Amino acid sequence: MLGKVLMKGNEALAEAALIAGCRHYFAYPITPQNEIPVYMARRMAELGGTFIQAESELAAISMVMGASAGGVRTMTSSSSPGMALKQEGISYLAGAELPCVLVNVMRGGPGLGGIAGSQGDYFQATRGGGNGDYRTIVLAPGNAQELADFTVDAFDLADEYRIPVLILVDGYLGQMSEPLTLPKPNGKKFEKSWAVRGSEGKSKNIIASLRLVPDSALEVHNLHLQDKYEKITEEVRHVDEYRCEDAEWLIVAYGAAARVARKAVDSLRTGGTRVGLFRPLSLWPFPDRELNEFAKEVEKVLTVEMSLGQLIEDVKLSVNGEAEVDFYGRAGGAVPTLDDIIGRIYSYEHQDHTHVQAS
Amino acid sequence: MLGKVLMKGNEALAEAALIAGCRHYFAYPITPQNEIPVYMARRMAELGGTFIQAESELAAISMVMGASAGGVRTMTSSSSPGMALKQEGISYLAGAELPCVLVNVMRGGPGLGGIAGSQGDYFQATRGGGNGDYRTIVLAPGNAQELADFTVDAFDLADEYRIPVLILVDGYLGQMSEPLTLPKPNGKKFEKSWAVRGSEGKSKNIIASLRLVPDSALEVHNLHLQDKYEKITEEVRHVDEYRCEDAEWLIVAYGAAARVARKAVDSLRTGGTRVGLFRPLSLWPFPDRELNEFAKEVEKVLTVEMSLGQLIEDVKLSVNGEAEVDFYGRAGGAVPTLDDIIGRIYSYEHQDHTHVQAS
Amino acid sequence: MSIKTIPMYRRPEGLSDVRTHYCPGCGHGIIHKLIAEVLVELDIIGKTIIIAPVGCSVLAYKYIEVDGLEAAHGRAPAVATGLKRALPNRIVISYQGDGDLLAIGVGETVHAANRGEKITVFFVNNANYGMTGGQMAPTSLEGQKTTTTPHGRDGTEVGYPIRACELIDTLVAPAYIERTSVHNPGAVKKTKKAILKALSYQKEGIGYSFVEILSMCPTNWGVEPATAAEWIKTDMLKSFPLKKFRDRPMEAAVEKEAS
Amino acid sequence: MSIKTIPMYRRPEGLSDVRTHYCPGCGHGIIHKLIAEVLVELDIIGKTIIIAPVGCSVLAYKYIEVDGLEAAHGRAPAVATGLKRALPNRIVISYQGDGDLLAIGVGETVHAANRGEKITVFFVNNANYGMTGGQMAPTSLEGQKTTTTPHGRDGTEVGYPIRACELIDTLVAPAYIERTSVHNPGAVKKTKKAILKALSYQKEGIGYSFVEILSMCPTNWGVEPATAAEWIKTDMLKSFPLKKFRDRPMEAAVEKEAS
Amino acid sequence: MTEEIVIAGFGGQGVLLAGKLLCVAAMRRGLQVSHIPSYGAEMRGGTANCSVVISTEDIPSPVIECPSVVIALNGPSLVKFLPRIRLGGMLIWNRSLIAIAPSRSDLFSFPLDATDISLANGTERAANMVAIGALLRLKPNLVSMKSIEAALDEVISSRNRKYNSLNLRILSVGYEMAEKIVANK
Amino acid sequence: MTEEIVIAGFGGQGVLLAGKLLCVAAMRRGLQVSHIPSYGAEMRGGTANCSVVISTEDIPSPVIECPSVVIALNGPSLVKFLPRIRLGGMLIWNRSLIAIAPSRSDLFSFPLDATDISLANGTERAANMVAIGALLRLKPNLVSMKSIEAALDEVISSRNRKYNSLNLRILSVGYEMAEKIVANK
Amino acid sequence: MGNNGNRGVPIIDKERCKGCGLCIANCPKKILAKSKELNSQGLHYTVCIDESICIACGACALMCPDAAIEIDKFVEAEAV
Amino acid sequence: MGNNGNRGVPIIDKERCKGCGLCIANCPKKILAKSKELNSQGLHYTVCIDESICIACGACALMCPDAAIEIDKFVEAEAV
Ligand SMILES: Cc1ncc(C[n+]2csc(CCOP(=O)(O)OP(=O)(O)O)c2C)c(N)n1
Ligand SMILES: Cc1ncc(C[n+]2csc(CCOP(=O)(O)OP(=O)(O)O)c2C)c(N)n1
Ligand code: SF4
Ligand code: SF4
Ligand code: SF4
Ligand code: SF4
Repeated sequence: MLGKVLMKGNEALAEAALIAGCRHYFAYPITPQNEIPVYMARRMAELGGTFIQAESELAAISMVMGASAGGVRTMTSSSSPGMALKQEGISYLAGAELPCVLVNVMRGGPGLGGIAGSQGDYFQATRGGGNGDYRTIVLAPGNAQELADFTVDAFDLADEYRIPVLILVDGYLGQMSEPLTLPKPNGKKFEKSWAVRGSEGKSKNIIASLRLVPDSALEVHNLHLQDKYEKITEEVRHVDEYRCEDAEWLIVAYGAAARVARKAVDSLRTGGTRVGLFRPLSLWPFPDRELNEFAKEVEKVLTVEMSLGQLIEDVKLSVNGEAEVDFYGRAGGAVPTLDDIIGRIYSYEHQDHTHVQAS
Repeated sequence: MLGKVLMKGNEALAEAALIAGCRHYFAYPITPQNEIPVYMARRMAELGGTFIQAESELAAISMVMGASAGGVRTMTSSSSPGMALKQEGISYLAGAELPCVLVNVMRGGPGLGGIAGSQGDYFQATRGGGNGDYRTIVLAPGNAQELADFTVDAFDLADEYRIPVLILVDGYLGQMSEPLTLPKPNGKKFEKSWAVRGSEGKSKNIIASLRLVPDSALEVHNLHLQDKYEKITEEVRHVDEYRCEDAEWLIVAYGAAARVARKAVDSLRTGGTRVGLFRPLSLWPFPDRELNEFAKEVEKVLTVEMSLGQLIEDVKLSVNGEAEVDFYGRAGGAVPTLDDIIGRIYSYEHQDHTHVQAS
Repeated sequence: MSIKTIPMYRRPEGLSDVRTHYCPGCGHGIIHKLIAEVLVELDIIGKTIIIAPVGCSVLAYKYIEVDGLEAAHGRAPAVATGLKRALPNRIVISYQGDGDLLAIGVGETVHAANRGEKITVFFVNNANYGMTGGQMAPTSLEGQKTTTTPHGRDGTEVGYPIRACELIDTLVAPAYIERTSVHNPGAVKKTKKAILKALSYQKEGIGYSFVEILSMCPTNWGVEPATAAEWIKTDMLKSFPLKKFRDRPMEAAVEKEAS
Repeated sequence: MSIKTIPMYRRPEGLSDVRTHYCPGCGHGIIHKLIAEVLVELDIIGKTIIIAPVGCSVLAYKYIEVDGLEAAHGRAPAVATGLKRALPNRIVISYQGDGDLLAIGVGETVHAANRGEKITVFFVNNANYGMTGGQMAPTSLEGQKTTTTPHGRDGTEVGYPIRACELIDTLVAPAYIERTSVHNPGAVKKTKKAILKALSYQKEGIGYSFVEILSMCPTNWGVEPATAAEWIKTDMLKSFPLKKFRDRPMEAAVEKEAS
Repeated sequence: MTEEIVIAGFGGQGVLLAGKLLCVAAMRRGLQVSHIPSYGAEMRGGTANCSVVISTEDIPSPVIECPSVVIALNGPSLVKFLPRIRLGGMLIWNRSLIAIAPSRSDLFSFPLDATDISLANGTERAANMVAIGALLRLKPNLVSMKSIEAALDEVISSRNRKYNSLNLRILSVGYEMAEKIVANK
Repeated sequence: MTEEIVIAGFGGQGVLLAGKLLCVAAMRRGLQVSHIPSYGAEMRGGTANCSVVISTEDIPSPVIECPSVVIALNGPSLVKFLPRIRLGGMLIWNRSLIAIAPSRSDLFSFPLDATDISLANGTERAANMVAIGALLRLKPNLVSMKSIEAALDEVISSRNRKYNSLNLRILSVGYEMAEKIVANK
Repeated sequence: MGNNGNRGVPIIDKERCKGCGLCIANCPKKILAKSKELNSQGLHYTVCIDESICIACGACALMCPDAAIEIDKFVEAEAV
Repeated sequence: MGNNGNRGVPIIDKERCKGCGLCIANCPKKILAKSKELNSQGLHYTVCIDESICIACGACALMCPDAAIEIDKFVEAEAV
């Protein structure tokens, strides 16, 4: 705690992007992520970097496309409705294999909804709200420290795989201040011979998602993307397993919801209940095999979300019938309560005991 | 065949919308759905209806929002990248509970991709690419007749549940001409006292997705939506089960892919292989219980898509481990071939027999 | 000679009996009040629908006694288009801020104007994004400090103030375009006249009308309301001169194009 | 006195050695050729990146020997902004059609111009949507028959032709705005001059330049190429008069704003 | 019975119309039909073609990998589709615009002076009718001249219906041309 | 130990700053802390408030349902948060701006003339400091005056650091006020 | 000038008033001021400190964003 | 006028030519025409029917969208 700084999640993320070498940031204001552009406006001026307040989210994501094609590290951030507007652009970036970092500080929906933190864009983030078969890596930090650390990772992953990386946060994480240690620049370098910087002295580069000729070109391109996605699925599987080893019940949650779940695990463990928290840190790829292993050992899996049944699909797909999957979710800006989670797990035990007695 | 007309899928859909009483259609051109606006431009002029070629897809979906709020039947259509742009608007429509019909004539992606027919927007359609916890009904016709019939149904469903209904078609279905019988107007009427037509003689109406006060308002609204979605999940479950009764192997496919799969079933049945086709006609709600019932009886389920692993998630969620789920998909505008499907199923049988012999 | 009191001014019936969420001294309140007055005076309040933007005035429909409809950020003119085409006999108002109308929504603004949709757009220009905390707007003045231009807007880097009326005035269809302000009582009176003209044109089915209104945002300008009003006079008017840009019925527009 | 032949005109080196997919007589080909010539003449071809729009010229980068980048429909000026800010020493061209630039992308058009991005926009105005089969464009003339205006464009219903140069000319930042055409050899020559000026301004770092070029789309106009060229002269020029709207270095712009 | 027919040519040669005619005529005979234009390039200047499937059974896909019949009205079409015709399939080609005879010997190849015949009848746009006429003779079980006649009335817009008798005349010339070729084989 | 503190008032009363001060001071003591402003209305004119959690354990959620301490610097804040304070919790309220005493008897209630004290020290903006000073006395195990002093230097921007000594002075007045109240109880 | 001889009185709804001061700044007679007291919102509302010289110009009412001011005008009874 | 006395010849790449006819329509000397033959694309390309009166004005080359026309100019050898 002593060498730490107290920073708002949004600002920790912004500063980490600068540490990762991002000097081209484009965004349109929207609550609850406004601290990011405001922070960047100040810091980019100091660092000689570029911040443009774009005329819209569509323009912002397109500016990212241009800057990324030029070979620099670039980022945009927004919140739910603004993120919906970026979907076409993200699909283009994925199709053209352009690296970039995207941030969605989620708020309650649908539509204009509200501005309290939420996890209602899980589907959009993990399945892609744009068109076509594409994926973006999705990272899910759970506190200010991870917000900063994962942001640096995000830039590296983006460059390594030439893919957009989405950092999915809810408004609570973006808005809250916590102690953290800012990451150090890691000095990683990535060759970008594919960038469009003018053809002088080399053959010309073209960056596009369009594949017209021959007829099979687009399928070939898609299969290439799919290969890449499979590679990522093998190589990027992040999960935080908390007291899962001997668990009888398992909770799956990410982000702000996982913080409450973790506390619930501690409380329940104190009371002797063998419960663990499986916290995916990458939502795509989802650590499905890892979850499946645990699912084989437990009686029931409880999915805790700040949405009404989105994460649960990945949980069910992972569990694949090996255990019962239960659901507890809050929507529209509400946070799951400790009592509700504890009560739910407790009810399993109770049912279970009844069951044991009856048999 | 004798009383039938030969119509392009896109035009059959457009004419059916007129039959259903739609007189307000807004769209922006994009291949392969251009026949719809072109047809509407001509027919709306004849009928005294409104067609506006919007300045963008964003404007088109917003015009739909305005017209729907005014209480009239309204529709927009687009194709994949254009549909990506409509996601924010769709989320607003869903949040404000406004009925309307949306058409996505899918082409290959991601990004600009290509213009041959594809099913790459399954995730976007069924999970919603917009923000927040919302759903739209998704219908999946498989021929020109269904294109027309489902369009009429779509308007009724939209009005009944105050929800956007998406007709999800691929470019091949949109572009091909087939014989069909145009549906008759069904005369159904829906009360729309919620519409905003001026407050004269009544208390004022407000249509919005925003819920700010009190803090819990948005969660309450979301729970209300969720109730509605559950009701729809009970009431709207459309599926075409083709030769499934005694099937040993099951194919799941929709749209153009299902046409090939159906042919494969016939061929394989002729050869004595007990295979059936489970064709969901509503993709949301997905007929999961129905599929689960069959899954218990079969050895393996083969998902056939014109995408690279999207429908399969709903299949797996439905099957829930009761059977193995296999995948055959084509992307970027390619259509599954009869031989591939037959070969795949045949390979199961072969493996199986080997297995039987070995045991 | 006995003295009697008669009511000279009354809170307009058209206003709802609620407290607005606006900051003290916010121009939105003045403008709402004028619209409410005019709707009653023209006897169209019962057939009016207001489309609220995403911006501080997102709840406008809660404050004026008319039916209300939401639009996504920037899309109000398109929503208005759909609604007016569905209900040609109703009065449709698109009420928008500068971020909404000139940044994310400039496309919808230009095209609804260009189609000459028979709607009325009230454009509240407060030179920044109020709702999200005072970021730069397309209309922020050169040198103006906002949360995203901490050293003042630099025209050469992030652009110069965009003038909505001038932009729309390049189009053929609009029937009425005027810029007014609410920084003092005289300006408020003129604004009311402009609102009256715009809405009576719509009532008569004449065509598209656009009224830009310079308006105080004391909170994000970081000054007292009276100082904010003064700043409009001393600074904003230079970039946004008050002017009637166009006032002609639709037929005139058609003629002009034909000639 | 012996006679020798010398090459007076050669296919420009800057053009790729491929057949374009354009229809016979399509103006895009002429414009590509001129750009290729100018890029070589200014010796900037090796440091130029062209951003192709979504429209018939979606493959423009295949025909000109420069690095190429795609933009989503309408977003080319924003993509150009990102690229130019990343690589301030490169030449960035945004090449766009009228649907792309004035319909779906008018927001990006206005704002890149307003920021005075140091890019060059070539705007090919062919009065319809070529790529998607001849639908109405914002620039379609009144009365013009297109697939979505089968009875001719009715200004009072679907709007009047939008004039891009006039629109952009309301903004402070742009350094150079001109409208030219390619309907006959003289017009082509003037277009080349405009392209040259625009790109040399960018080379010198002066500022935003915008060249609108009236161009034939014989296929969707449903006429022979020569007739199409004639139609530009007899009809299009009325709505879109050829004109240099602005030609001034950035400093002048700044001064004007300051005064 | 299933025929998978590709009709290809320049934009102005009426290949889509020819396909529709076949479909409507076959549909009236109670057959299953599908028709799909190539929209494979949201772009310009290429060849136009359409795929027509006529069958006694349900049609799985309107897309044709290996056609049983190809009608090639110009050179580029021939180049594109010749390799795809299935073994023993049929090729009808427009000798007026195609200089060099097709190279495959594993199929039935019928040259027609389609454009010349059309021009001889006072129009340059009826090469498609010549070809359809020939097809009627070469695939006698597909559709009858009578049903094509009815289909013409159904498919052609009223504005252009005045040309139907001319179209029919040209169609029969094509029919007779094919008759002659068959007789000579 | 876990304290869940809500600080609420008008926009200009520095409630966010007060929260940050507490957090930084507690953080330097090695405690877990979280701070979150109310951003619950993307809108204007309401009260401002922030939630501060200080704990010896990991903090699950920064959102506070039932605060253990509420500092209410104006009337609307009191109205909003009074009902939420947990049984036996603490309320520190600004008597300068709140006319009527709070109605709950199941908690520890401490009135402060915070605005008056601030004004008496030549500023209208330091009511927050009075309240923090009082809190320090009333929750002696939370953070020390010393750590708050250090936190002030860390949190206040260099431009405004010149007021730190004034802030500290006002803080101690608050501390002493609380001292007196405690003594009198 | 146009209000020559006019007399009236502003009626200020102290609960609606947000204390923005726009009325005060725009009163030509300078007879409006902030209250010492707070209203239930905790705000210093506007009060009229000398109704006797109000000329019923309506400036305060025009400027009030919260429509918190109404105006009564005095007229000679027979003139009505 | 500026081409007074100028002489030259257009060199037309028949494979690049799409037969659009813009060169033909814009040749001031009317010496361009469509070929009888087709090129490999099946198109009637442009040919020069009387090179002797070409004034090397470049109009055809300027108009050609496919850059299919190059121009050679004749000059007196000593002038070079
Ligand atoms: C798609 C989308 N982008 C951004 C926002 C966030 N947002 C809300 S209001 C607003 C701008 C408000 O400014 P303005 O239109 O000028 O209105 P004002 O609040 O100043 O009256 C923004 C950017 C949003 N809600 N939706
Ligand atoms: C988001 C999106 N909307 C629509 C389209 C379909 N589309 C492709 S090009 C085009 C317009 C082409 O017209 P224009 O910009 O005028 O260029 P031209 O083809 O005439 O050169 C449209 C609408 C698309 N690809 N993406
Ligand atoms: S922030 Fe500005 S525009 Fe918004 S309510 Fe406050 S003063 Fe009005
Ligand atoms: S459609 Fe028009 S713009 Fe497109 S290539 Fe053909 S002629 Fe050119
Ligand atoms: S203008 Fe209205 S709100 Fe403002 S101080 Fe006067 S009465 Fe109060
Ligand atoms: S202009 Fe070019 S393409 Fe057109 S006919 Fe002449 S040479 Fe051929």
